[in-house]
Amino acid sequence: MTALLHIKDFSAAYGEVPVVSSVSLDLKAGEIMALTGRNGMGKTTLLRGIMGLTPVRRGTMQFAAEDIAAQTTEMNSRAGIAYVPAGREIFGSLSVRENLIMCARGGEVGNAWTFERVMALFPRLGERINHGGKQLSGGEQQMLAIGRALMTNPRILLIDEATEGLAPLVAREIWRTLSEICASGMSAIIVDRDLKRLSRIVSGVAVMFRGEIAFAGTPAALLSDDALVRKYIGL
Amino acid sequence: MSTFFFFVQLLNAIQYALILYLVASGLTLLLGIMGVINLAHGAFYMVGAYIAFAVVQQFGNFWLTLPAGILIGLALGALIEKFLLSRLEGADHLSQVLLSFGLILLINEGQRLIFGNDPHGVEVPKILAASIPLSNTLSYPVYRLFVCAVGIVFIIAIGLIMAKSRIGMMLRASAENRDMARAMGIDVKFVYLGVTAVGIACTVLAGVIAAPLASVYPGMGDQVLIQSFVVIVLGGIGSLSGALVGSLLLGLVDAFGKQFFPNYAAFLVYAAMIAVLIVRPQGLVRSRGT
Amino acid sequence: MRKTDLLITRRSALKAVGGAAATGLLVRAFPTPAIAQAAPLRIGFMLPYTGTYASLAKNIDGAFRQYVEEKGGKLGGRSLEYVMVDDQAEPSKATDNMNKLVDRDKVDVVVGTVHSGVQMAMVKIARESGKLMIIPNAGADDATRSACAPNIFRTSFSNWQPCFPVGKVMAEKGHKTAMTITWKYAAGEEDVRAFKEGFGAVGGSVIGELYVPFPEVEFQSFLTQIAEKKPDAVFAFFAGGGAVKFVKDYAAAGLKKSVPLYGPGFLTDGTLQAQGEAAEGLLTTLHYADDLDNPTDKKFREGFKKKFNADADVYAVQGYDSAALLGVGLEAVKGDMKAADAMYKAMGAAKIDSPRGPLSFSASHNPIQNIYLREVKNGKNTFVKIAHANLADPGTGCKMS
Amino acid sequence: MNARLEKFDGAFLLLLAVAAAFVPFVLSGYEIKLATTITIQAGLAVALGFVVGPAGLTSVGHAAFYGVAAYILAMMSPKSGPADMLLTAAIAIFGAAAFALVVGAVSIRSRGMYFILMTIAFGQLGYHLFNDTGIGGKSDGSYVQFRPELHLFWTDVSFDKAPRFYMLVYVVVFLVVGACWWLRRSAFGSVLLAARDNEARTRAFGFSPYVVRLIAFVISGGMAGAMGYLTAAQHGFVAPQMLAWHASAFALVMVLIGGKDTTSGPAIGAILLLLAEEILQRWTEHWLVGVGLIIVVAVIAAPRGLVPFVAGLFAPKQAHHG
Repeated sequence: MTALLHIKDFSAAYGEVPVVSSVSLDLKAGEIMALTGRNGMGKTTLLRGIMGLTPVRRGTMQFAAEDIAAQTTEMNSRAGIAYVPAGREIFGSLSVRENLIMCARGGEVGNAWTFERVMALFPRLGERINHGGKQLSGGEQQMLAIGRALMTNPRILLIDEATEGLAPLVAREIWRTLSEICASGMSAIIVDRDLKRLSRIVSGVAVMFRGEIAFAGTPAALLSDDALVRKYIGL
Repeated sequence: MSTFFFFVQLLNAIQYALILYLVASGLTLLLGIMGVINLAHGAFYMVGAYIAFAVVQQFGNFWLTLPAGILIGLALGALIEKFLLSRLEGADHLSQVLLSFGLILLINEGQRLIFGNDPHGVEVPKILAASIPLSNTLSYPVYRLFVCAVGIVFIIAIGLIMAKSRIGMMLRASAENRDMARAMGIDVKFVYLGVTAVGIACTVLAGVIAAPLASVYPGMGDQVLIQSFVVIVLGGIGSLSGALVGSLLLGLVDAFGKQFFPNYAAFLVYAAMIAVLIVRPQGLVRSRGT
Repeated sequence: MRKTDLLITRRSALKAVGGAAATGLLVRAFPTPAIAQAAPLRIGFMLPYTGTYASLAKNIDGAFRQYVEEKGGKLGGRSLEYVMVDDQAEPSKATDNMNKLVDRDKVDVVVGTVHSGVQMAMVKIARESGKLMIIPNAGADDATRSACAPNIFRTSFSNWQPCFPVGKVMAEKGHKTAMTITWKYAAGEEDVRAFKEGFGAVGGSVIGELYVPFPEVEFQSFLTQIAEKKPDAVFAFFAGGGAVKFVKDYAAAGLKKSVPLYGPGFLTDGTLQAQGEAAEGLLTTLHYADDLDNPTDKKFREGFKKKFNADADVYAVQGYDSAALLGVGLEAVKGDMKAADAMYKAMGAAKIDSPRGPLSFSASHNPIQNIYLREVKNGKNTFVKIAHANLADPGTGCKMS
Repeated sequence: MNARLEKFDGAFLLLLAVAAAFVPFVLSGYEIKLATTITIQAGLAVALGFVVGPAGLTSVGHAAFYGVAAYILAMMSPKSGPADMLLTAAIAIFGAAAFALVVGAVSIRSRGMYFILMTIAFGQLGYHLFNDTGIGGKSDGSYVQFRPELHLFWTDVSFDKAPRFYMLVYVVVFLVVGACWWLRRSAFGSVLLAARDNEARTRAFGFSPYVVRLIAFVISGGMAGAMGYLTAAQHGFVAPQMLAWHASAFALVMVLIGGKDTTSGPAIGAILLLLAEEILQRWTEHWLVGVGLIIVVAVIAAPRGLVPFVAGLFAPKQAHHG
C-alpha cells in the first residue's frame, strides 16, 4: 500500500535561515504518528509546510498520490488535510457553533463528521455553543480547534501541541478524545511533549532536532533509550 | 430650538447617516476583511452617480439605474481586485494608498473625458417626487425617506448576511485570521474577489441612490471619502456595526454641529474622530468582522 | 515694484553643457520666443482646464478666440498666438504656473483666471513683473482694491458688484428680514458682506448667517434652521455642483414657496439644465442675462453657437470682453506693447459695447456695468430689469501709482 | 538594506548633488525656478521617506507640517519689508516640529490603517484651520510680500535673485538629505529599523518603539516644515491647499516611485514625477491620466521603487529561493 502522505527531502526556511532541511517522512492511511522534540526544532514549520502555509523550498510532498508541494492551503484542506495549530487560533469573533458549521464539509456517508457527532465527542462545547470563541478557556478552545478540523472531514489531522498549557484534567480529556478519533481510522500527526500519553495511541514516532529528523521508529524503541530521550527531548 | 425642530434635525442626522453608512460599509469591508485601504472609494461613489445620470438620460427610467449600478459596481470591483489589488498581496499599506490614489486620478479624468465638466441633475422618479409638509415652512422630500428606507433595508440585509449566513461567517473568519481560514478550506482569493466586488458595488449603489439628491458633478466623491474614513475610524475598522455607530455619530455631529457651532462645523467632525481615538485607539466598536 | 525675474543673462556657452542637469534638457523642448515687433503677440491663458471649473475655462478661452477671429485674427495690427496653462484651480501651484507663462513662455499678456485663491497669487506676480494681466472671472475684491495695479484689469466683476444690489431688490419686494447662506470661503464671505451692505442701506436686517464648510454639499441641517427662523427671504451664493444641489434641496424642502430665494447669478448660470424645475422663478442678479435684447449680444451669441455648438454664458462674455479690452489697448498704441503707459491709459478709458451692455472701467480697473435682475423662466435666465445701472466697485484701498 | 543597494543609493545621491550644483550655471529664468521647486519637493520627499521607510509610518499628513511652516512665514512677514530669515525659519521649523509632535503623539499610538487615517484627519484639520478661520488669510491664501533676508553681522543677504535663492535651497536640501542619509545609518536608524521589524526586540534593548518613532516623526515633520518655509519664500504666496491630503498623497507618490528604503529614491521620485507632470501638461489637457497611469504602473511593476529596482538589475545572478 502506498503512503497517504509522502515527504521526501523537504526543506523550508524563513528568509535566509533554514528551519527544516531534508526531512523525509511517510505516513500510511490510518496511521498515527507522533512528532516530538524540543522547541524551535522545526516541528511547527513541518506541519505548516504540509498544510501549505509555509512554502516548500526544496523536496517533494505528495498526499494521496497527488503532488501538493505547489498547492495552496485551501486546496490542501479540500484534499483532506486538517490543521490544529499550536495557538488554537480559533475564530474569536465567531461563536462556537459558527466556528464549527462554517468549516463543515461533507464526508463519507455513514462515517462523516457532523455537527452532532462533534457535539457528542465534546459535550463541554455543547454547553457553550453560543459563546464567542474568545470567551472559551484554553481547553475548550483546543476542543473547538479539533472539532473544527474534524468538521472538514479530513483524511489526515495535523495537531500541533495537543495539550500544551492545559490543566492535567483537561489534557486527559483531550487525550481521550484523540484516541477516540484515531480509533475511527483517521490518519494523524500529533505534536506533543507527553511521550507516555502519545505512545498509547501512535504507531510511530519521529523526533526532530535542528530541522532534521533525528530519530524515527516505534515509541517503545524511543522510550527504552534514555540517552536519546535526554538528548532530543530533554525530559 | 424647539422640540419640533430638534426632531427634524434628528431626522436629518439619521438620513445623512444612512447614506454615509451605504458608502462606509463597503469601505469597511475592504479594510476589515482584506486589509486594503482604498482612497478611490469616493471615486466609485461618483461613478455610481454618473451611472444614474447616464441611464436616466438614455432610458428615462430611474429604476433601471439600480440594477445597472449594482452590475457595473460588481464588475468594476472584480476587475480591480483581479488585475490590481491581487498583485499587491504582501505589499504594505503604502502601495495600496498610492494605487488607489492613482485610481482616483484615472477615474476622475475618465469621467471628464466621457461626461465633461458640467454638473448634472437626475430627476427624482415620479412616484417619489412629492414632499410631506412638516410645518408651514418646511416639508420633507419623500425621496429622502426612500433613501432612509433603502438604507435600513440594506443594514438589515447585510447584518443578517454577516451574522447568520455561512458566507458571513467565512468573511468574518477570513478577516480575523487569513491563514486559518485557508487551512479550513476557504478560498480566500475568491473571498477577496467577492468582497471587493460587493464592497465597491455597495458604494456605486450609494452613488446611484444619492444622485437625485446630490446632483452629479466632477469630484463629488472627495468629500464622501473623507467622511466615510471618519465614520470607519470612529466605529473601528472592519466592523459593520461600528460603521453604523460611526455614521450615526457623524450624522449627529454634522446636523447639530451646524446648528449650534455653525462656524466650526468642519472642525467638529475631525475633532470628534481625534477625541475618540485618543480614548480608544482602535475605534469605538472593537470587534472585527461583525 | 521690484523685479525678481530674469536676472541672469543667458549664457549660451554654458548651455551647451546643459545636459549635466537633467532638468534643463527635458524641459527645453519648446522654442524661444522671437523678439521682433512683427512677431505675433503671445497671449498666455492661465485657466482651470481640468477640475470643477473646466467648463468656465473652456468658455472664457473659446470666446476670447472668437472675438479675435471676428476681428480678422489681429488686434491692433498684431496677430496673436496662444499659450495655455492649466492652473487646476489649485492655489498652491499658482505661482509655479504663472511663472511658466511669464518666465518660460515669455507671454506678453496673461489672461486668467477663475479661482480667487489662484488669482491672488497671480496678482502678486503681475505686480512684481509688470506683466499685463486681464482677469476674466475671479471676483476677489482685493484684486482691484488694495492689490490694484496699472497693469491689472478685470473684465468680469468684483464679488461686491452682483451682490450689493440684491438688498434693494429684496426691499422692493417688501422683504424686511433675510438670512444668508454660502460656503465658508473668501468669495462667499465677500458676497455676504456686500449683500448686507446693500440690504442694510435700504433698512433690511440680516437675522442669520449660515456658512457651509467648503466644498461640502450637505445642506439639510441648514435648511432646517432657515425654516425655523422664518426670514422674509434668503440670500444664497453657491456655484457649480453646489449650486445645483442647493437649489434642488431648497425647493424639495418646501422653502421655495414660503421663503423666496435670491442670490448673485452664479446660483443659476451654467447650472439650469441640472437644476430643472427647482430653479424656475428664482430671482438672481448679475451683469448678464440670457436674453439681453441688444445687437452686440445677438451677434455674439450666434457666433458662439456656430463655433462651439453651445449656448454662450456669462463666462464666455467675460472672455469675449477680455479680448475686446486688449484690442482697445493695442489699437491705441498700434500694437506696440512697449508703450505700456499709453496702452493702460487707453484700456482704463475704454468704452466697450459688450454683449452685457455698456462696459467701462473704474479708476481701479474694475468694470462699471449694469447689474440685471433676472428670473428663471423655462430654463433660461431671462431679463427682468436693470437692478442697478452702471454700478462701480468702491475700489476701497486702491492706490495706483 | 543590503550593501549593493546602499552603494547605489550613495552613488545616486552623489550624482544628484553634483548635477544640482550645476543648475545655477547652466539654467536660467524659468528653468531655475522649476529646478528650485523640484529641489524643494525632493527635500520634502526625502524627509517623508525617512518616516515611511525606516520608521514604517505611512504618513498621509506630511503636507500639514509643510503648510504650517509656510503659513508661519506668511504670518510673520511684515507688509513693508523682508522678514529676518534666521528668526522666521527657526520659528517656522520649530512650529512644524511642534505640530508634528502633537499629531505624532496621538497618531503613533495607532498602527497600520488607523495611523494612515489619523494623519489624513489631522491634515484636513490643518486645512480647515487655515481655510475656515481668520488665521492667515482664509481660503484665498496670503502673501509673503518680500522674500526673507539673512541678517549676518556685517551685512544683509537678499535672496531675491533666482540663482541665489536656488543656492540657498540647494544648501538647505543638501543638509536635510545629508541628515536623513546619516540618520538612516546611525545607531538611531538601527533602533528605528528594529522598532519597525521587531518591536519586542526593541523593548528588550530598553527602547520604547513609540518614543523612537515619535522622535523620527518630529524630525521629519520639522524637515518638511523647512521645505514649506522655502516654498513660501519662493512663491511669496501660501494657500490652505498646501496642507490638504492630496498634497500629502502626492509627496507619498514621490517616495514610492523612487523607493522608500533609500535616501536617494524619494528625491529621484520627486524629480521624475514633477518633470513628467511638466511634460505631460504641455502635451495634453488630460495629463492627469498620464500621472495616474504612472502611479498605478509604478506600484504594480516596481513596488519597492526605482532605485532598488535599478540596483536589482545589476545584481549578480543568484540561486532562486522560493
